[in-house]
Amino acid sequence: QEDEVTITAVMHSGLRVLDPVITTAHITRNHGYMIYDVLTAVDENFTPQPQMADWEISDDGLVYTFTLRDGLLFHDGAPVTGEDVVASLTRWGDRDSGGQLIFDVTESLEAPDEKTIVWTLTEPFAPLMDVISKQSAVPPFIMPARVAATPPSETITEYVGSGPFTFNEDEYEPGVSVTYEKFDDYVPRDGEVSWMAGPKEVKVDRVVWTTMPDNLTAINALVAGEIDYIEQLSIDLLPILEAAPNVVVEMRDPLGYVTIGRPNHLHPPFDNKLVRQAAMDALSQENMLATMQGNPDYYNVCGAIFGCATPLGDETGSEPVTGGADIEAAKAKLEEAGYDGTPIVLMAPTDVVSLMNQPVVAAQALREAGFEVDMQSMDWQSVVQRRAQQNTIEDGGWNMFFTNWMVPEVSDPLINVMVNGRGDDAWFGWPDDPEIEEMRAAFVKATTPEEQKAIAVDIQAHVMDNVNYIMMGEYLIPQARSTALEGMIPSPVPVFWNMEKTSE
Amino acid sequence: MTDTTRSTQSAFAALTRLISLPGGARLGGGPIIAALILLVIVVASLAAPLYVPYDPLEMKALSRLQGPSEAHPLGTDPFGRDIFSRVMTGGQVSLLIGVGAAVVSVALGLIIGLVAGFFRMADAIIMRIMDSLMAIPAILLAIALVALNGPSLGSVIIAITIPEVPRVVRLVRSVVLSAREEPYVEAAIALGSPMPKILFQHLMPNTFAPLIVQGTYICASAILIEALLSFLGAGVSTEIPTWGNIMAEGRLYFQIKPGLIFWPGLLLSLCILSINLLGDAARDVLDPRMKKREG
Amino acid sequence: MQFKSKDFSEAERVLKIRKLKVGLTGRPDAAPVLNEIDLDIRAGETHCLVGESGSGKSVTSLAVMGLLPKDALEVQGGLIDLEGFDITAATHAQMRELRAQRIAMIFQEPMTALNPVLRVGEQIEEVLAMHTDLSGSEAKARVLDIMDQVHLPDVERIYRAFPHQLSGGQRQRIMIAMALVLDPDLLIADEPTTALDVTTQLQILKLIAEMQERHGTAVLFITHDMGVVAEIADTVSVMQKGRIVERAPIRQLLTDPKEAYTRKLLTAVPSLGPRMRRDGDGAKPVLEVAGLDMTYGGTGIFRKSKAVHAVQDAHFSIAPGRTLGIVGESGSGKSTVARCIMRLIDPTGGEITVSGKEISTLGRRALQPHRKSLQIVFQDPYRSLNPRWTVARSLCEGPINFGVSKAEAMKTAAELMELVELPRDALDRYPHQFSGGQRQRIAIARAVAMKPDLLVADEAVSALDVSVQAQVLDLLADVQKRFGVALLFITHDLRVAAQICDEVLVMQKGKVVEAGPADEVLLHPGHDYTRSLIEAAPGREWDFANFRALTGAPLTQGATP
Amino acid sequence: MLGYILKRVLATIPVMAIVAIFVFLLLRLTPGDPAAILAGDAATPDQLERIRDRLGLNDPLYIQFFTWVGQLLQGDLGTSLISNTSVSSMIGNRIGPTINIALMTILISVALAVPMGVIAAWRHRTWVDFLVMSFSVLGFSVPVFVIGYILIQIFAIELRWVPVQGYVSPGEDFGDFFVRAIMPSLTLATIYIALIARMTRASMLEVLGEDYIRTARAKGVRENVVLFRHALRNAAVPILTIIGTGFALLISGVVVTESVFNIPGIGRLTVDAILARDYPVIQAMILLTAGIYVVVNLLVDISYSFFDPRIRY
Ligand SMILES: Nc1ncnc2c1ncn2[C@@H]1O[C@H](COP(=O)(O)OP(=O)(O)OP(=O)(O)O)[C@@H](O)[C@H]1O
Ligand SMILES: Nc1ncnc2c1ncn2[C@@H]1O[C@H](COP(=O)(O)OP(=O)(O)OP(=O)(O)O)[C@@H](O)[C@H]1O
Ligand SMILES: [Mg+2]
Ligand SMILES: [Mg+2]
Ligand code: NI
Repeated sequence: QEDEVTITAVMHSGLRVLDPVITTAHITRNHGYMIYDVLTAVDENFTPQPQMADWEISDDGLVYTFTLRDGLLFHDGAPVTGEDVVASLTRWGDRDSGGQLIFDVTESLEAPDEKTIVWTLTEPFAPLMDVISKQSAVPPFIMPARVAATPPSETITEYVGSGPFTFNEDEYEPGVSVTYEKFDDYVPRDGEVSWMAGPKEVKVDRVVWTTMPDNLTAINALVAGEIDYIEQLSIDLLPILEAAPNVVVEMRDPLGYVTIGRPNHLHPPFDNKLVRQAAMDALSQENMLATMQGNPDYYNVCGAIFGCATPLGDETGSEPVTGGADIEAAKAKLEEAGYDGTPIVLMAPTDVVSLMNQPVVAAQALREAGFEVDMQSMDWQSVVQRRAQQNTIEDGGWNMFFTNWMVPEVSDPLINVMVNGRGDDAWFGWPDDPEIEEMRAAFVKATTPEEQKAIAVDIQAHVMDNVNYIMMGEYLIPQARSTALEGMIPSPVPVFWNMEKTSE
Repeated sequence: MTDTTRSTQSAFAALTRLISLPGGARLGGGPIIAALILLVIVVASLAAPLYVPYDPLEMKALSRLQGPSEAHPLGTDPFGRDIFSRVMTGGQVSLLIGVGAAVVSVALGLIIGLVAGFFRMADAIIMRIMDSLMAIPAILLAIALVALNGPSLGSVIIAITIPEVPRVVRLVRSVVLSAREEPYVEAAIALGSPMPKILFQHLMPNTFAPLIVQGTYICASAILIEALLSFLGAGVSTEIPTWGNIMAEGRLYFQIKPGLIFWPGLLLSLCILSINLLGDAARDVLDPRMKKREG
Repeated sequence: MQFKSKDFSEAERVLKIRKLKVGLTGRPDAAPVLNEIDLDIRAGETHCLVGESGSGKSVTSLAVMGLLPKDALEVQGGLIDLEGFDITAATHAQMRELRAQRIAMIFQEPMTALNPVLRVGEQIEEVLAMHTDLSGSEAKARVLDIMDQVHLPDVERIYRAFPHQLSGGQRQRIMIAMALVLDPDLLIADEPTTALDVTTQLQILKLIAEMQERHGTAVLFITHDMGVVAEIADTVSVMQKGRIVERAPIRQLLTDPKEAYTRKLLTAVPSLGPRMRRDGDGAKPVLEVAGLDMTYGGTGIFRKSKAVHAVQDAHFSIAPGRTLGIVGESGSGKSTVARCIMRLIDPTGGEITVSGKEISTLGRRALQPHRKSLQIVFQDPYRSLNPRWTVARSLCEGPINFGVSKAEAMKTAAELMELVELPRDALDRYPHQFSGGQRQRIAIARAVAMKPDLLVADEAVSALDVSVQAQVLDLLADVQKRFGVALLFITHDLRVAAQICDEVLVMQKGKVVEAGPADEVLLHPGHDYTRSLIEAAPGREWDFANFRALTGAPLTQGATP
Repeated sequence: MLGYILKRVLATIPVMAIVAIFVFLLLRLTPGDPAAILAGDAATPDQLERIRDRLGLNDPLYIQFFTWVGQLLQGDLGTSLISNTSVSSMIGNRIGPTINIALMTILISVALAVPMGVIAAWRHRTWVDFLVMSFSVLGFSVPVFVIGYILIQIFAIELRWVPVQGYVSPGEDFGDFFVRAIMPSLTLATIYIALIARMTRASMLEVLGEDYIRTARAKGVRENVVLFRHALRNAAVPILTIIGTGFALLISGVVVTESVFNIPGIGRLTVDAILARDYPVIQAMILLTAGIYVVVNLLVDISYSFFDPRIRY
C-alpha cells in the first residue's frame, strides 16, 4: 500500500458519460481505452493490427473471420467470448456512422464458438478493417454481452471491460475525478508498441484523472509537483513551464487537430457557392492559427481536409485559404454574387477555450471583405442546440459556426461527417451535394489504397471548390509531464499503459 | 413591529451603514477627489474613440501578447489587439452596465416597494416573490439567464438586475413602513391629503437617500458581477470589450501578462471606490437629518 | 412651604470648580460652551443647576465626570478639583478609579442609559468587579442589598431582569443603585426624573434624599422643573448661555431673585391653581364622544398577541371656544383618545360626532370632507413637520387639499406667520432651521390654517422648556379667542392643565376616573387617583410667579391668564 | 419563540415553491439539449430523438414538472441526465468541500473582520480606521478570481507555503485540509471581511454614541470591556444581518473560487450542470442553495434574540 504508484493526470475535460458507445466525447473514448479492449487497432501508419483478435478475410472480401487470443478476461473474471464480441459490435454498429455502413451490407455476424467471430457481408466493404480499428470517434469497445444488450439510446450501468485498467466506481466523481487501477490479470499481447496497437503493459498501480477548470492552476500544480501530467496545454502559458526544471513539454499527438468553419448551405447568403468562396478567400489560416496558438511551432497551415500527415491527405485547391487573406478576390466574388448585405449570423461560444477565438477572428476578416457580420455570443450548449435548427435566420437559424476535430476523426471520407452531402440527413449545415455522395460511394467500393487516394483527392478538390466547409488549418496541443514519468507512447489518444513513474 | 419589518429595517440600516466610508462627508476632500476621478474615467471612456490609437477590435495575429512599446503603450492581448485602446473603450460598456443595472433595479424596486409598503393586501404576495428571488443565488441566476437570452448587453443587465430588485424593494418597503408612522404623515392625513399625495410627496422622498446609497452599491457590484460572469464564460459578447471580459480573457495570462488584469482592474477599483464615496456623500447631502452621531 | 436651610459652610468641600472653560475641540477661539464657571459643593449639600435648554448644564456635569465627547468638546481652561484631586489633569486610568468610587452620575434617560442587552444585576455588579476585590457571591449580596435600599421589589427577580422588562421608575432606581453602590462622595444627577410621572418622581426624590442623609453625599442636581428645585435644593445656580448668572440659597432665590433672567424663568412657571371659570355660551358641542372604546392587537394567525384595552367607555363633549383637558399618567390612554377622534386609528367601539356628524365608522374617502374641521398638534413639533418641506409648503398642504388655490393658500400662510409671531421670511425655511418653540408655533399655524372647529393638542408643550412653553400656551389661548375653536388639550402636567382648561378629564388605565369643570376637579378632587396626582406635584405650595408661598390652601382659584 | 420558528419555517414553503417553479420554467425556456451533450458531436437526429424520448424530454412541460415535483416530495432529487448518477449522491459527494470551505471562510472572516471593525470604530478617524476602511473598500472592488491568483502567486508559487490547488477532507487529514483550504477561504473571505468589517465599524460607531456606553464609562469600566462587553453585543444585530445576507455573496464567490483552486464542490457542479443543461442537477442545486440561504437567514433571525434580549418572538 505504501509504495503504490499513482499517476495523477489532468485531462482536457471531466468524465461524465461512462458509455463510450452513446457519446463521441473524447474523454469518454479515452476512458474506453482504459477499461476496454478492442479487437484490432491502427498503428502509427494507420495500418490495422491485431489486438484482442487476429483476422482473416476471404478472397471475395465477403467473409471476415476473427480469432480471439488466449487469456482474455473481463474484470469480473469471466473469459471474453465470441458472443460478447458479437453483442458489442452490434450495439456499436447501431451508433457509429461507419458501423452503420458496414451493417447495411452485413449478412450475418456470428460467433460459432468461444473464440471465433464470423462476419459475413453481402457485398465487399473494403474499409471494414479501417473502420473497426479506428481510434476515433466511437471505437468498437468489447463489453460483456449482458452490458452490450443495453439499448443504444440508454447508457450502460455496469462498467466491466477487459482492458488493462479497472474502473474504481467508488472513487468516481462525475466531472471531477475518476480512478483506474491496474488490472492484474490482463495479458498484454506481444509485439511492438505503436499507437493503439501492441502490448498494453501497465507499470503503475493507479491512474487518477482529474479536471481543472483553470489551465493556469493546472500548470502551477504541475510545477509544484502536485500532479504528473497535463493533457492539454495552453500554448501561451508554455513560458511558465519552460522555466520549471521538473517538467517536460512534449507532443504525444503528432497529428493534432483541425479547426473548421461550417457555413449553412440552406439559407442565404451561404446557399450561394460564390459567397461561400468569398468567405474562404477572406479567411486566412495563418491569421486564424496564429491567433489561436501564437507559437508557429504548434500550428500548421494545411489545406488537406483529411489531414496533412494522413495517407489520404492532399492539399489540392486549398490556396484561397492557405495563401492568406485575399480581400480583393472576396470583394469581387461578393459583388458578382450580388450579396445584398444580409447579416451573417456567426455563432460564437464563450465557454470553450479552444473555440472562443475563431469566430472573433473570422468576424473581423469577413467584415473587411464586405460581409455584414452579426456575431452572437452564447455558451457552447446553445451553439449545439442552435446549430441543429434548420429554421431561417429570422426564426433562430444561423449562418456559420466553427468547431474542431481530432485529425483521426476527419481522416477519411467515411469518418469525416462534414463531407456528407445528403442534404437534410447531412451534418449541420446540410449541403445537398450529390456529386460528393457519388465520390463517397466510389470510395467505399475502391479496393486499393491508390484508388482510394485518387478518390480522396477528387473529394478534396470538390470541397475546396464547393466550400462544403472551410478548413482552417491544423494545430497541435502540447502536453506536459513531470520528469518522473517515462515511457509514454506518442498517440492521439492519451494512453496510460507502458508508462512508468520513477521516484526522485 | 413584526419580525419582518424588524429584519428589513435592520437590513436597511445595515445597508446604509455598509456604504458609509470613514468620516463620511466630513472627510471633506474625499468626495471631491472621488468625483474628479470618476469624471476623468467617464470622460476618458466616452471619448475613447477620439483618442485611442487603434480600433479595440482590430486584431494583429502576428503581434500577440506584446509588452508595452511605443506603438502599444500597454502592449497587446492574445488577439494582438491594443490593450490601451480596449481598456479605455471597455469603460463605456462597464459603466453602462453599472449605471444601467443601478437605474433599472432602483426604478423597479422603488415602484414595487412603494406598492408593497403601502398596500397591505399586495404586501404578502409581493414579499414572498421577492424572498424567492433573493434566495436564488444571483450568479447562478445570471448564468442561466445569459444562457437563455445569449450574452447580450441587455441580458447581462437584466441578469444582474433581477436579484438586486428584491433588495431595493425591501429597502423601500421598510422605509415606507417606518415613515408612515411618522407624526408628519399622520399630520398629512389629518390635513386631508389623499393617499397618492402622501405616498409620492411625503413617503417617497424618504427613500431617495438610501436609494442613492443602494444604487451606487448596485452600480459597483454590477460591474464586478459582469467580470465574474465573463470569467465563467457568460459575460457580454466577446466582441464588446468590457473591463470584465478583458480581465476574464486575461486571466490565463495572469503570470505572463499581468497588465491584462491590472489595468482594467485598476480602473474598475478606482471607479467602485469613487462611486461608493460619492454615494456616501450624496446621502449626507440629501438627508440633513442623517447626521451621524460620531462621538 | 418648607425649604431646606441647613448651613454647609463648615462641611467639607467635595467639589471645587474654578473658571472652567469648555469649548469646541480644537477651536479655542469659537464661542465657549461653558464660560468661566465657578461652583462649590460641600458634603451633604444638594446643589441644583437650573436654566434654559442648551445653557450648559449637562456639559458641566460631563466635564466633572471627565466624559466630555472628546471629538466635540474639550476643557480649555480652569480647574475641577475633587477633594484635592485635579480632574482636568487626570489620566484615563486615574479617572477610571475615581468614577463610581468617588463621583457617580445618574443620567437623564434610564432606558437609554442602561445597556439593553445586559441583565441589570450584572450592570450593577460590574461596578464592584471593577473597583473592589469582592468575590462573586459577596458582590451579588452587595448588589441585592443596594437594590433593596432603593426600594426595588422582588430583588432576586429584578436582578436577573433586562432593562426593558422594568418600568421607567424601576430603571431609574437601578441607575441610582448603580451610582450609590460604592458610596461616592459626589453624586451628579442630570434630570433624573424628567421622564417619570409625578408619583414616581416623588419616590425617586425621596430616595435620593434618604441616601444623602445616610452617607452625607454631596449632590449636584440638574433639572428644569422649578417645583423639584423648591423641594430638594439647598443652593441653586442659574445658568444661561454657558455662564452661571445667579447663585443663592433656595429660599433667597425663590423669594428675591436678583437677575432678570431668573425672574423670567420663575414667572413662567405655571400656577397649579385653576383658571377662572369662563362661562360657556351654551352652544351646541363641536365634538361629542360617547362610549369610546379602543383595543389594540389581539389578532394574529399563530399566536394571539396580547390585547391592550387602551380606552374603555369614554364619554365627553366640547363646545366651541372651550378647552377640555385630559390628564393622567403615562400609558393611561390619552393619546389613544386623540388618535381615535382624529380617526388616525379606527376605534373598536363607540361614537364620535363632529358637528353633528357621526364619523367613527366612516371610510377613508367618506371621512375626507370632515378632515377640515378636525386638526391636531403633536407633542414633538420637529417630527410632525416634514423635514424636507419648506414651512410654506407645509402650511399650504391642507388648504390646497380642500380646493384653495395656491396663491390664496400662500397669502393665508403669510398672515398666519404674523399670527404666530414668526418673521415672514420663515416661510422659505426648513423646520430644522427653527427652535423647538418656533416649530411648535408653525405646527399650530398649520392646524389653524384649516380653520378647524376642533383643535386637538396632544402634549403640545411637554417638550418645551418653561419660558417657551408659556409663549406657546399664550398663542393657543389667543387662537382660541380669535377663532372660537374648541380645544382638546392633552397633558400630564397639572400646572399646564390648570392654566388653560375649562373642563378636565382624568384618565387612569384607559378609564375616565373623574371629569368636571377644572376648578372643581383640581380643587376638590373626588377620586383617589386625582388626589394622589395633585399631592405628588412638587413645589405645589409655592407661587413661583409671585415669589411667595401660596397662602392658605395650597390650591386656589387663579386669575384668568 | 417556538411558534415564531414554526411560522418562519412555514413561510419558507411558498418561497421554495416559487423558487422551484421559477427555476423549472427558466431552465426549460433556455436553449440547449441535454441529449445532444450526451451524444456528442456526430449524433444523427434519429439517435438524438431516441435519447430525448428515453430522458423524458419529449413529454409536455407540465408532465415533466409534476413528475419532478412528485419525485421531490418523495425525497428523490432525480438522476443526472448526463452522468446517469443520482443527483443526491452527486450533491452528497460534492457538498462537503463547499460547506467546509464556507465555514472556514466565515470563521476567518468573523475572527478578523469583527475586531478590525471594532478597533476602527474605537479609533475612528485615525490611521488605524483609515487602514481598515481602505482595505475593506479594496476588498470590495477587486474581482474574486484576481485575489485568488494573487494569493496563489505569492503563497503557493513564490513562497511555497501551501499547495497550489486541491482539496482534502478534514476528516481524512486535518492538517492537509487546512493548508489546502486556507487560500480559497482567504480568497473568499476578502470580500466578506470587507463587508463585515465595514458593518461592524458603522454599527459600533452608532452604539459607541449611545448613553449606556457613557454610563459604562461613568462606572469606571475598562475600555476593552466597554468595547466588547457593552458595545459589541448591542452592535451585533446588523452584523449578523450582513453575515446572513452576505451568504448570497459567498455562494457566488464559491463558484469562482472552486474553479481557481480546483475544489470539487457544488459551485462547480452547478456551473457545469448549467453549461450541460443537466436539468435535474441544476434544479436540485438551485433549490438547495436557496434552501440554505433561507435557513441561514432564519438562523440569523433567531440568533438576534440571543444577542439582544429585547427581541422576543
Ligand atoms: N457634542 C457636542 N458638540 C458640540 N456642541 C455641544 C455638544 N454637546 C453640547 N453642545 C453644546 O453645548 C451647549 C450646552 O449643552 P448642554 O447639553 O449642556 O445643555 P443643557 O443645559 O443640558 O440643556 P438641556 O436642558 O436641553 O439638557 C449647547 O449649546 C450645545 O449646543
Ligand atoms: N399601536 C399600539 N399598539 C398596541 N398598544 C398600543 C398602541 N399604542 C398605544 N398602545 C398602548 O395603549 C395604552 C395607552 O397608550 P397611549 O399612547 O394612549 O397613552 P398616553 O396616555 O398617551 O401615554 P403618554 O403620556 O406616555 O403619552 C398603553 O398601554 C400603550 O402601551
Ligand atoms: Mg442636558
Ligand atoms: Mg401620549
Ligand atoms: Ni450604604
